[in-house]
Amino acid sequence: MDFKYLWLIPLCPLIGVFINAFIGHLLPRKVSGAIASLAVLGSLIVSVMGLLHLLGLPEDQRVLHQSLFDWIATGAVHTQVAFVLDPLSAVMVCVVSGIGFLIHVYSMGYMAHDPRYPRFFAYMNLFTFAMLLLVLADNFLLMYVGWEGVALCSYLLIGFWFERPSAAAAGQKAFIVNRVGDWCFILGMLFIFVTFGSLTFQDVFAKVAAAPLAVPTVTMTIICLLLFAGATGKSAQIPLYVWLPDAMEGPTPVSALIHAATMVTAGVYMVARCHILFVHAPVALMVVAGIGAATALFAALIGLVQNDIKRVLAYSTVSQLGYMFMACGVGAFAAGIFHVMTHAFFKALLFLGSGSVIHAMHDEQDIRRMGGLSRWMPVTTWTFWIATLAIAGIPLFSGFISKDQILWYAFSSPLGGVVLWTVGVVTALLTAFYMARVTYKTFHGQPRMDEETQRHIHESPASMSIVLILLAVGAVFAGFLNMPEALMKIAPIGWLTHLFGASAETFSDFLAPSVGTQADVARALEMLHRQIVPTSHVWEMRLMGVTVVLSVLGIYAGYQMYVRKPGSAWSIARSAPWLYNLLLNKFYVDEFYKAVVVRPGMGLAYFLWRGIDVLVIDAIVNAVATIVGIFSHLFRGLQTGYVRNYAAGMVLGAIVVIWVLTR
Amino acid sequence: MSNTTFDWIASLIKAVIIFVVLLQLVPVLIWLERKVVARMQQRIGPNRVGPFGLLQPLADAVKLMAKENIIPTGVDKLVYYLAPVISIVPALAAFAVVPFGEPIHVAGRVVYLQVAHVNIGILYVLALSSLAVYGITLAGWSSNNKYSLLGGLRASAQMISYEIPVGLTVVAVVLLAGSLDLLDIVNQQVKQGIWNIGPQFIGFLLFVVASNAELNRAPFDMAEAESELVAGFHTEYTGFRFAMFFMGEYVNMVTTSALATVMYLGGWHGFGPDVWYLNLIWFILKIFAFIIFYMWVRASWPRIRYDQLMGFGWKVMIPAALLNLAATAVVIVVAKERATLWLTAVNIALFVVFLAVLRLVNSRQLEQHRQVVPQPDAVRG
Amino acid sequence: MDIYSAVPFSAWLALSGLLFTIGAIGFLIRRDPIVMFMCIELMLNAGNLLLVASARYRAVMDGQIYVFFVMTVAAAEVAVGLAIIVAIFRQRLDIDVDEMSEMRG
Amino acid sequence: MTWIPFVLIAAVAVFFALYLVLSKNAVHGALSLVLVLVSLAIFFLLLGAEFIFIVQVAVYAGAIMVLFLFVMMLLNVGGAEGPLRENPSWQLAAAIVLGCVLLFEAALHIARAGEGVRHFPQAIAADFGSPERIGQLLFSSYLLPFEITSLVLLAAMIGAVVLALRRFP
Repeated sequence: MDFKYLWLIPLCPLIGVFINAFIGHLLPRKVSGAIASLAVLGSLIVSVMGLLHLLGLPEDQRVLHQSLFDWIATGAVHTQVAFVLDPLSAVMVCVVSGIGFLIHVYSMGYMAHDPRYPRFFAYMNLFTFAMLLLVLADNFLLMYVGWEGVALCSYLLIGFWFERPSAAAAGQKAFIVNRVGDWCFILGMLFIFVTFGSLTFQDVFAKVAAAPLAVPTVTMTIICLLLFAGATGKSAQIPLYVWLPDAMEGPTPVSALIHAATMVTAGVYMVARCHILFVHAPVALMVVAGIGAATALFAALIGLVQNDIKRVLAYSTVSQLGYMFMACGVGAFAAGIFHVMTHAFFKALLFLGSGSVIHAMHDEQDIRRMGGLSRWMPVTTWTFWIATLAIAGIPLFSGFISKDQILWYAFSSPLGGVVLWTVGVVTALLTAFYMARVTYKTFHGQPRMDEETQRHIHESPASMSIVLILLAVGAVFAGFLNMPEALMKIAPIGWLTHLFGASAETFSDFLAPSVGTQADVARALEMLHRQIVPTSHVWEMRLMGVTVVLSVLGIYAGYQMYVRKPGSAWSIARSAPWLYNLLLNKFYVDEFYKAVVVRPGMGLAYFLWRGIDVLVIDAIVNAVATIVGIFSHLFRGLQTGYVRNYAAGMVLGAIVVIWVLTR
Repeated sequence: MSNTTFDWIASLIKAVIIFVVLLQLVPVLIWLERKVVARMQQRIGPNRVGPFGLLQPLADAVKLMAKENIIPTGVDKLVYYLAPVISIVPALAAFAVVPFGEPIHVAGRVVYLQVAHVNIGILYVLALSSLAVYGITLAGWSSNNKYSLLGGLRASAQMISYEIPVGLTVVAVVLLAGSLDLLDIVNQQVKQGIWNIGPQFIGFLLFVVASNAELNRAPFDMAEAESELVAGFHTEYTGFRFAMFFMGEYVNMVTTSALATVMYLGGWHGFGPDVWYLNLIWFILKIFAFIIFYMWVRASWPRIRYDQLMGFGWKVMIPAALLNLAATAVVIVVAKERATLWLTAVNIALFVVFLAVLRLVNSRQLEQHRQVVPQPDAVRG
Repeated sequence: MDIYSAVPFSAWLALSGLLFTIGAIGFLIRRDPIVMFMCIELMLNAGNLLLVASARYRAVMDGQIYVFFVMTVAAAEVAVGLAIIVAIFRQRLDIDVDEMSEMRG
Repeated sequence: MTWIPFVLIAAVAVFFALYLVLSKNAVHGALSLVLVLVSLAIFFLLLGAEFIFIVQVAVYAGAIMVLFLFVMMLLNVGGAEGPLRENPSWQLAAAIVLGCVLLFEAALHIARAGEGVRHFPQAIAADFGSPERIGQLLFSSYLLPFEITSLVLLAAMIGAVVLALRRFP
């Protein structure tokens, strides 16, 4: 009855890495790409088998555990390389390997002319491997290996075209910013170890669940804040989001992989994984929710005015991740993970669609020089529209359902409130608007590119289009897995949902054993003497209505401003130039960081180099060398070159040793 | 009479018998060799002294005894005197553990038909045979003669090299028997129903070749190659000392043959009733078969070159013996009770393949040779 | 042979020590590297004797295993050492250790 | 009376050990070393180490010492020249003094060890020192050292081959 193949899930891509890294250059291009895709397909198949196996088990036994070998066993630390597959990680591995597989297939077309083709696929596989390791790990330490692994791979892939200085710089930026978060994560991990004496999820969570009040709330809050700080680095939240927009320097499939399947979801996953810790630290939860909401709004605002198609998408990712953290922050972990999943579909679709556009436009990324592409690229246009509608929250698209759940919990949860909800709704409006802007400017209106480019625009090859269509299907229908109860009362929706074999909140129920339910959160909060305010479904419907209206409004506004009256946006910007410039320059955050963090850091480094390193450390080393030199010059005389002198010395030594030993 | 005393006396008697018999065998073997080789070369051989020249060895012995003992100048006297003795002693001593019959019962006591029943007898033989080289090497060195020195040098290198395949083939036999006791090795062959020459056929061939080299006999008699080294290590020896080298060589031959008989030919077992005197006859017959085989080889093979000898030893014999050992071990582990059967089949199959390959290679070489031979007309023209 | 009751363990120890010392002195006073090598072999054998005697004395066979290893190492050492001597001889046609002091510091 | 064999063989061993050290002739030295080895081998047999006895004879006397002789003959050294020539007398003296101190220390230690540890136990297992027991120990407790030994031998083999193959100018 046991499912013994968990180890295959990370192993498949790892094998792909080795093949492509060591003999990839000997293989034909198609083969090396196919190997990489097949490797990920392999882990997808095993993941789905694992998921089905889980579904076949009774609800309270849905945990598969597999230890491979002892990894570190020293004194107090006893860590195994062990994998765990529970509903949470099952969903994550399926998303990672599924979306990852589609992106690999897409890449085979997209990267077809790149000279470093096998290397690219080796990196992609390594990326997938690290993410799967992170998700499957059964302890913090192994998770940290995957955590660092994705950081490394993001560095390698963002800087894949390292001939371009901007790409190399972006790779370094991603890596360094991530290091800040990782450092906090390590600290959190150490705190956990000191507090609970173990790094295994099972042990730690069991201890918390058994005696929630045994650990002081302050300690718990510190741990959770440190962990969350790690998550902000990985998942691009304020204040560490700055690397993600720059990460657009990498090839587009990489962006898709980072934004949809791997890397940025790691933070959300980690917070959901540690939900037991978080619900016992309400302050930390509030911080999570606050940061999430702030990031959502902040990034959406910046996204309004960006002109690079991928940059807009990048800020939308940051904003959507803010939603997810908001969900986690109000205790709705299942809703957060659900948004991870739906987001994976439509964000992958958006990126691959934009990649398709960029491919067709010969690496042109500025939407000001696009327009009217729908006449040449119907598939891309339609799929891109589907994704836009999904992310904007048009009813019954997957994004609508997951986002509305988040908003509903933000409003109704004991931790939430009107403020969070308002921020979320405003963000939804902004999202709808900027996505409409991008879509209209790219695919509709007058073509604004030059003649030469225009002649070469073409629909993408089949391998790319098919992937787009598959993702579009997911973007439309994924929502039915977790239809809110309120909507189930509307007959056609309920009927459709049942057609998909799901019922109300299927997904949340499935996840409940791993991430808990609202009731669990409420119970935990009660224990900490918090007031619980009861809520009702009537309000849920009303709020939903507000959101829908705002979303439609946003899209309509985009239509008006960019299709009907193309000049109006410019005039609005002119009317408040300071605001426009503020947004266009991303609130000057990069400049702020440069002044506050980078400059002093450089100064300190310069001091350490000139002051400490050269004057102190090098001097010590040189002094040691000189002293050794003097002594060796003295003792050189002992080396006479006569064997028998040495022998005599040995006998003398033996005499002394025997004398000492037998004294 | 206590048990210990009885054993001591029995051992003493057996030792004396063996000593006398072995030494008396030497003239017989000399005569036999001369006769056999002569017949093979279509000569008559010794025929003047006594009937069929039977007394020829005796006459030779008298001649050697009566000869003046010449001691060349500059020899290292001590070593020079000792070397012949050293060459004969290990050969005699090694025979001490060779069994030539089932233990018999005398006056209610068990008497082993070997001088000493040692339960690691085969190792003892190996150890002593490794000492045999001293006699030749030291004789070569002490003679103060460059040819002798070269002979001794060659002998030491050759015997160290060929010791290894001998040891490895012996180990394969030991694996089959599961014992180091020579008695056990014989009995195991009877028990498994087929003599070790079957399951260890390749090993047997290797042993025969390698022991021939150990014996310093043609075609491996590099230490006394008269066409290159006058008479090699014994150039400077005359008279009785020279005779001792001779005796050493022949006694060694008997010991090696006896060992081969014990290891591969089922020792004293044969057809007919299982009584000790018949067994003894079987044993002697087998030994003589071996000895005549060695003589046959000597008569029909030309001496090979020294580098060929060493190359053959290191590049063919040792790898082959190692493979034989490894294969034997694997088959024993895998096939367990059926190991003998499998080993026999594998050995015969391998041997057939080997012969086929040899034939192929030979015919190809002949072909090339034919093409190279110039036409008579062309030479004349 | 009932040698154990007559000869005490200390006699074996003394013999071993004596042989070792002879080997050590030999190594110190001879200049022919081959003889020096043989003196090393003598010292190793003295050690072996001690090991075997101790094994018998404690009725534990581990000492004999050590002897086995010592012999293996000795064989390896002789192979390499003699090869070095031959190599040196080929180059210098003389093997007096006191002439070989190029490694002087 | 049973100590007579011990004393005799020990005397042989010590005598030939001294002969090795003092003889002017390297080949004589080698021969005397062989005798020392053989007498030690007999000691091994007396001490219940029959396998070690065989190995001592076969490997030490039969292979290692033959190798020594081979090299001596190959290089044609060890003839008549006296190796003790030109030895500075202080070196000789120092060597002897060092040796004597070493011996004195050993003797002191043996003397101080006392009466309690002196005699051998009478009873030992019947298969003490047999090849079977050696094999069992080698391939169980001492498997790792055994494998490492094989590496040492391999390294020595390669080293010897390399040294022998090198062509000197």
